[in-house]
This record gives sequence, C-alpha cells and structure tokens, in this order.
Amino acid sequence: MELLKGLDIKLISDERLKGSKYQILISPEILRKVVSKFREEGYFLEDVMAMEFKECLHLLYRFNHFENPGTATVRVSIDKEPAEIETISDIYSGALWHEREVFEFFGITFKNHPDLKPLLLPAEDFEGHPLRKTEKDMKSIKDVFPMFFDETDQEEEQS
Amino acid sequence: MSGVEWTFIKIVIGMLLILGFIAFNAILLGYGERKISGFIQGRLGPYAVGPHGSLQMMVDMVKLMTKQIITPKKADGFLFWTAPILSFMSVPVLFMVIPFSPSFTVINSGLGIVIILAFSGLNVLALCIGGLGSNNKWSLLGAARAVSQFIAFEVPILLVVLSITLMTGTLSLSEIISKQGGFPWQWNIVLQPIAFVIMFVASLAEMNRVPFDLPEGESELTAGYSTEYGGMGFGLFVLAEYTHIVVASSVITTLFLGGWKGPVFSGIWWFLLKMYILCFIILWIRWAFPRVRFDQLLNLSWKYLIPAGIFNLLATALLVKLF
Amino acid sequence: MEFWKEDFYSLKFAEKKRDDTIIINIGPQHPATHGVLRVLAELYGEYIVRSECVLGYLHRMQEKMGEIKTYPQFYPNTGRLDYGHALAWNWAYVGAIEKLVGIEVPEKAEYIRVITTELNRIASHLLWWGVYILDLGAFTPVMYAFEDREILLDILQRITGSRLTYAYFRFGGVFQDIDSKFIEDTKKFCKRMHSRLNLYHEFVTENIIFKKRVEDVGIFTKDTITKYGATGPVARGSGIKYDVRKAEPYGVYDRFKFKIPVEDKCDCLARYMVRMKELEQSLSIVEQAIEGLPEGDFKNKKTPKMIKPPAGEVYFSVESARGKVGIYIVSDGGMNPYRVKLRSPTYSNLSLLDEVSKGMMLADYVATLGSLDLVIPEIDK
Amino acid sequence: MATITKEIKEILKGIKSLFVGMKITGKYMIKPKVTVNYPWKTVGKEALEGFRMVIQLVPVPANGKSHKCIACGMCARSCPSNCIKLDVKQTVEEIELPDGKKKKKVNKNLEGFYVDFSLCSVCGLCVEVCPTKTLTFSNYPYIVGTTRNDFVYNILEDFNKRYGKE
Repeated sequence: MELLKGLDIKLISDERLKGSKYQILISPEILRKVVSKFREEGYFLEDVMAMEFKECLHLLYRFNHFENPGTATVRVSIDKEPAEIETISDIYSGALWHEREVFEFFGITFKNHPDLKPLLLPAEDFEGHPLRKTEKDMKSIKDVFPMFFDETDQEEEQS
Repeated sequence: MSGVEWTFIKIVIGMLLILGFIAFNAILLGYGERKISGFIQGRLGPYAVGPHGSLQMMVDMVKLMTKQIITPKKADGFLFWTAPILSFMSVPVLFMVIPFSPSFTVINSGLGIVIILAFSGLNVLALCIGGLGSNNKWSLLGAARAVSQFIAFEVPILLVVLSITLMTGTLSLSEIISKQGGFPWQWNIVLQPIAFVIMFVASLAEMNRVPFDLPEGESELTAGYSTEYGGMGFGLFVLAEYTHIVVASSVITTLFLGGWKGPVFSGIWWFLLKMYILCFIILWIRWAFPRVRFDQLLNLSWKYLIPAGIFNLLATALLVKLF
Repeated sequence: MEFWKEDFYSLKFAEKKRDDTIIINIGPQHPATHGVLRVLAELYGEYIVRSECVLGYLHRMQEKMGEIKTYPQFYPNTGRLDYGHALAWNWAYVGAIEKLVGIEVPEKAEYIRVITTELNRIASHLLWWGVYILDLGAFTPVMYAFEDREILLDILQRITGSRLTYAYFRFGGVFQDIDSKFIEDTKKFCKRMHSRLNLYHEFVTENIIFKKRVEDVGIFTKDTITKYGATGPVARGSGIKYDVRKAEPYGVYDRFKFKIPVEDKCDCLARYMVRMKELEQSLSIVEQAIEGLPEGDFKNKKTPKMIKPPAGEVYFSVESARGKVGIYIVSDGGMNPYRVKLRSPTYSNLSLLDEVSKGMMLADYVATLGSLDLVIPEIDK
Repeated sequence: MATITKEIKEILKGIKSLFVGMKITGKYMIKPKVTVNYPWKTVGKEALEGFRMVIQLVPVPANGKSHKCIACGMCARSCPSNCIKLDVKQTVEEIELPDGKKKKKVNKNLEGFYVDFSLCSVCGLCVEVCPTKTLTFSNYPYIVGTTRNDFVYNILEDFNKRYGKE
C-alpha cells in the first residue's frame, strides 16, 4: 500500500482472509491519519463494523475505490474497558450511521461524534448491546485470527 | 297566481330537479371514474355489486353514511364540520343559472356568468376552513396550497369570460347560446380557440383535478385537506368535487360549444352529450399525467395563462371594433 | 389520560427548532416512503430546512440470527433482506460460503444463476419504475409495469418456487434445473420487453410534466457519493462508472458483453435514465446467457453435507439492483458463523439524503426519495 | 431570439407529449383486459406448477400406498424456523441374530408429522436433507384459516387420507 508509506502499519496477506485486496492492521492512535489518507486518495467508505473477542474489541473499516476497485480493510483492536475510539464521521460523513450502529450493538463510544444516539434499536426502553458475545461462545482472537500475531509474539505467550 | 308565486314554485321545482340531477351525476361520474381508470389500466374496475359493478356507488354511499362521525382531538369542531357543508352548498346555486335548454332553465337571469363566478369561489373557502380546522399539519399544507392555487387560476377564467362577453355583448348565458349557431363552425370555440384552451386548463386546476391536484396530492400530503375526514365529511367533499366537474364542463359547453344547439333538432340532449364528452375527457386526463410541482403550477398560471388571456382579450377587443 | 408520549427522536430533533417552522413526520406510515421509513422534517412553508431519518421500525437483528443459526439455516434470511432483488442477496451469501469452504460450482449452474439474477433485476427495476411514477402522481404506469412484471414472476415461479423472497440457490449450484419451457418463455419475454420499453419511454420519459418534475432535482455531487459510500444506479447517475459485475467480476459475468450505463447530470433524471438503460443491458445479458447455456449438472454433487469451514473470514460482494451488496463472514471452525456482517447498498444511499435535502421543496424530497429506490428491510436489517 | 424559439419548440414538444400520453391510455382502454377476475375465474393448475406451499409426503412409486419416512428427524433439525414436529412411537424388540447374539432393534414408526406453516419460510432445506427423499412441496395456494393453529398441518394424516392407507 504505497499511500500509507509513512505510518507504521502491518500489511497481512494470508489465504485464510479471503475477499479483500489489502488487510491493514493498525493501532488506534493513527486511525484518523490512515482514514484521511484514504479520503485524499478518493476511496469511498463501504462500512464500519466490530467483533468481540476475549481480549479485545476488533473494529474493521472497509474502503474501496471507484476507479481501481479492490477492498482495503483497516483493522483496529481496542480493549474492552474504556471501549472508545475517535470518530471518523468528520472525514467520511457516511460513518455517522455506521458508528451509531456499532455504538448501539457493541457499546463502543466514538469520541466527539456529533449525535451518538441509537439508530436501529428502540431509544428508551432497551438496555444492553445485542451483538456482545456470552461467555460460552466467546473466542480468543488468537484462535480465530492467528495470522495477526507473528511467530515471535506466540513464543512469548507460550514461554 | 301572479308572476311572483309562479317563479317561486318554478324555483322550488327546479331546485328539487337539480338536487336529483346532482345526485345522479355524482353516482354516474364516480362509477365512470372507476370504470375508466380500470379500462385504462388493463383491468375491469368494479365488477361485484350489481351487473358489471353498476350499483357500486350506491353501496359506497351507504358505507360513507354509516361511518362513525369522528372529530379529531383539539380540532375546531365548528370549522371542521362547516367545511364539507359549505363546499357542497355552493354548487346547486350554480346549476340554477345554467341554460340546459330553452324550457329547462330555472332562472333566466341577465347576469348568469357573474353568479357562476361568484359562487364557484365558495368551494375554496370550504377547503381552507376544512384544512385549518382539522388540526393536522398535512391538511394545513393542503389548505394553503388550495387557496393560492385558486387565486392563481381565477384570473385566467375572468379574462376568458371577459373576452366572451366582449364578443357577444351580453352577460346572460342563454343569449350567448342564442348567438351561437347549431353547426360546429358557428360555435365560439372556432372564434376563440385560445380562450377555450385557457378556460379548460384553468377549470381543471380549479377543480383540483390531476395534473393539478396538489391540495390533496396523495403521495406528498397524504390526501391533503381531507386527511382527517371520514364518513360523510369525506363523502360531501367527493360529491362537491364531482359536481364541480359537471358544473365546469357545462359552463364550457354553454360558453364555447353552443349549449343546447345542435346541427339537427337542437334540444337538451345536445347539451348533455357535449357535457358528458367533456366530463369523460376530464376523467380520462386523471389517469394519464403525473402531478405538477407547486411552483410550476403557479408559474403556469402567472407566466403563461394570464398573458395569453390578456393577449386574447386585446385581440377580441380589436376584432370587435373592426367588425 | 395522556396516552401519547413525545418520543425520544422528535424531542431531540425539536431542540434546535426555529420559531417560524413546523416539524412534520414524513412518518413510518406514508405513501412516499416505501415501507416503514420515518423522516423528521422541519418545514419553512414548502421548503425543508433540515431533515433526519429515523430508522429501526423494521429491525429484526439479522446479524444476531446469523450467529445463532448454522450456515445453511441462515440462508433463507437473505431472501427477506431485499425482496426487490432477493436473488442478489442469495448469490452473495452462497458465494461467500463457497469461497470460504472452497466449493466448485459447475458451468451450467453459473449460467442459471446469471439468468435468474438478471431476470430478478429486471423485475426489481420494473417495480421501481412503476412505483416511482406513482410517487410523482401518475396512477397508470404502475399497472403497465406490473403487467410485465407478473409475466416475469410467473416464469421465475415455475423454477424457483416463490415469487418475491427466493431461496433458489444452494451451496455449489441451484435447487432445481431449468427446462425448455423456462427458456422459451424467457425468450418470448425478452422480445416483448424490448417493445414495451419503447412504450415506457414514449409514455413517461418524454412527458413534459414528468421531465419538469425530475430535471435537476436532488443533485448528488461526486464528492457526496464518495463521502457516503453510495453505490449502484445512485452513484452511476453522478458519473461514477462502478459496477461490481465489471469491477470485481464474480461467477461467469466476464463472458458476457454488456455496457455499464453512466450519466453525469447527477439529478433524478440521470438516475432514472441509468436504470432504464440497465433494463436493456440485463435483457441482452439474459439473451446471451440463454444462447451460451452449456450442458452439465445443476449442482455440484460433492458439496459437503455439513458446512464447517476452518477458522478464517471471507468478504463477497455482488451487484444488486440497488448497489453493492457485501456479506462478510468470520468463521471459528464451529457450526455457526462467529460474525456475519451484511453490507446493504440502500443503507449508504439513504444516509446521504439528510445532507442533500436542505432547502429542498417537499415535492422534490419525495421525488429524490423515489429516485433512491429504497427497500426498508435492507436498511433496517 | 434563439432562446425564445427554443422555448416555444420545447413547449410544443411538451404539448405533443401530453397528447401522446392520452393516445397511449386511450389505446389501452380498447385493448383486452389483462387481469384474471379472481373470485369468478382462478389462475389455473399449470400456472401454479412449481409453486412451493406446505411440504407433503411422496408415495412410494411401487405400491403407491406407503411412504418412505423413517422418522429420523433430520428435517426437524435442519429447519431454520423449526416448524416441523414429529411424534414417533419407539418400540424396542429383541431379535435373534443367526450367530446367537441378542440384539435390540429399535424401530420407530411415525404417529404424526406436524408442520406449522405459519412459521415455514419455504426454503426447501428439509426437502433436500431428507435421506429417503420422501418430502416434496405441494402447490395448492388457497389455504385459509381463522386461528393460528389452523395452519398446523398433520401431513401424515393428509397422506393417509389421500392415498387411502388401510
């Protein structure tokens, strides 16, 4: 990904991750820089989604380009307690709805999002976040996406 | 019995006949509208009640009458219920003046056109009151549209009527007809084609018929001013609308198509024939065109119909002066 | 007894209300919103000052159903997401699983999929065309459109078994083979449809009232499209040549010659013309597919009975009548998917309306809403 | 001057398009009607040929009287909206194997095959997953009921009624 040269990103290519041209794993701090780079390049925002694992909440931002098509997936992991991340709705105003949806399904608050209120679920008489996993079928990110952690980290865990 | 009682009895009989005529016409046009819309859209239209659905309108009338009378909450009861009555009240008076045939005119007054123009304005007052009184934002919008649409299209009708009276020199309808001959080329439509087009378009707009049915534009204002009406309130509005179609087409036939005069033996059947052909065309138009946007509607009147009306008026004045 | 309670959204919307405007609910039950979309609009006379869409009236939590049910069990849900073009969603889900598990689809099944999906696209565009003109006030075109659409639905019903919410595809092929009567009926339909399209153009496209209602109304600039991620005819109406069938080809679409209609006037008329030209393109695709229909079995015999894909993820996207449909599945090796994400095109197409509708007239707002070709179950998911 | 002529030309073209609209609707008035008048005439058998309605049991072609359902419950498990309920009478009997070993043989026979059609999404998974291919779709669409469990069909009983098992 030539346009993200300056930033410390981790390009992953693994045959188990099918369907998108680029898989980019980044840390939450540089999210806004990466997204505004995509914006200058003319990428359009396809959708924003989240997944829950034992250790972290995993966010996916998917971009695509009208002229040279191919999905670029930006993946961010944030920890669960202060589940919050900066909003990108001022760069991509399409993210307004996507972020509201992730907020009500997962409880991730998006910092300085203009009006963070439930989008699809009833606003007053509904508590809880439906897409959070119960203890029983919560998986660790290591067995679903082992390829994110190259071999060095795995030795540290085992030892 | 001196003349006065006789005219009084004539008026009462005339009024009863007219009410019967209005009721018959409302049923005929209601049934005709559904049948025409069915045939245009490749389906049969009402089929179940009576032979080929002919008694459908009777059943509808009974249904409308038996509906519960509901007044919306916080709506102005008096205004809400005077609107339908008012909209239907102005119509029988118009029929009194129209010369169906030499023997069938109730009042042969010298100011026929002026009466027609005066009373046809009452309907809009009713729409406005109905819209305001029913405490519903949609009907408020519908009422506002109805008022400005009526003002915009009253002026062209005045201009057309002025040019006709200028040409024929009288204000009474029966003389206008007598001035026109029996054969089509002797009618006023040949002498004033532009006036006929303006009159037709403007009266379409005044009846709130498609393509100008913005006050009750279903897909935008969810039935506009008649949103809150159910049962007989709505029934009266529909009745008034159908009778307005009949009134407008009969006015156009008297002014332009030579009223009861026909090529062979002229009589009331010629009048009815021309009128029902015009009603058929008006009903037909409803299923052929989309709806005009509101500012285009007003532009149509102020920018196109009124200048054309003025030009037509000047042209007739010039021609009258020359001949 | 105050049974009617001011609800959360209109209270928040009314905080910033100017004093000379009225707030109306182009409510969940309104003829112009096809389905249960509610729009809070602040009107100054006829002009909309600002508007906000309130969603969720048809929300069924499809994504949680995806996690509870096994892979084959979630499949009928995809037919209920966009009932206008259900086969596109079917293809997206089935394609995603085939890519994840690695099932091979025989030649004939791919052709059958192309034929039925393109026929379903024509039916969806016919539905849109009739109902769009109904929004603008004409009552007859919807009947003519449904006359053709009924013929098409009868053809599809013989093979797929249902008329609107299809469940015809299977992992590795289709449920049932097509026979000669289907092919003959489709040929007859395509021939008749060409002449019917001329009737549509004559009857509506040239009509001056329709033209005046639709020309330069609801302008979506290219920047708005990329900011909101709108795809499909809405994007192609603003000069963006992006169609998933050509951009990321799937199935056997690269064997057919068809053009992507693009207009660059960015208004409702441009989106209208894009869809009308797409009808012709779909007709030619169906005709080409029927000529080149190969022999072979309609379903891969060796599809595994139990779908238990290894840990991993897949993202598969398809071009539906409304835009780019994407299904993203993460599997953790179990019977049920770990996470299913449904990317629906009208969700993004509708999100740009809040910004674009400032200063619009109410009648233009209804025209723009119609030109977006919305299907609410796909938005509320 | 050019704009005025263009304006007038456009207006004339517009008016012509209005008359074209009237012509088309007028021609349609005379054309034969397209719709089927439902209560008096119905669509007919061949139009409903592939239509999917409640599932039904398929008679064994050999004797045309019995069906091949072995009450394994695969369809009930695979149904997304679990609207299939089987009640099965299990009888265990001792049978003597030729080499003298005792073996309990469990045979289940079907008492009732209930399908709640108000939940069914006609997806066809049960028809496909059935090992003995004994389920298929019926295509009679005019079903009507006043209560919810009017739509719970016992298709075993329909099968017996239709194919007259003793």
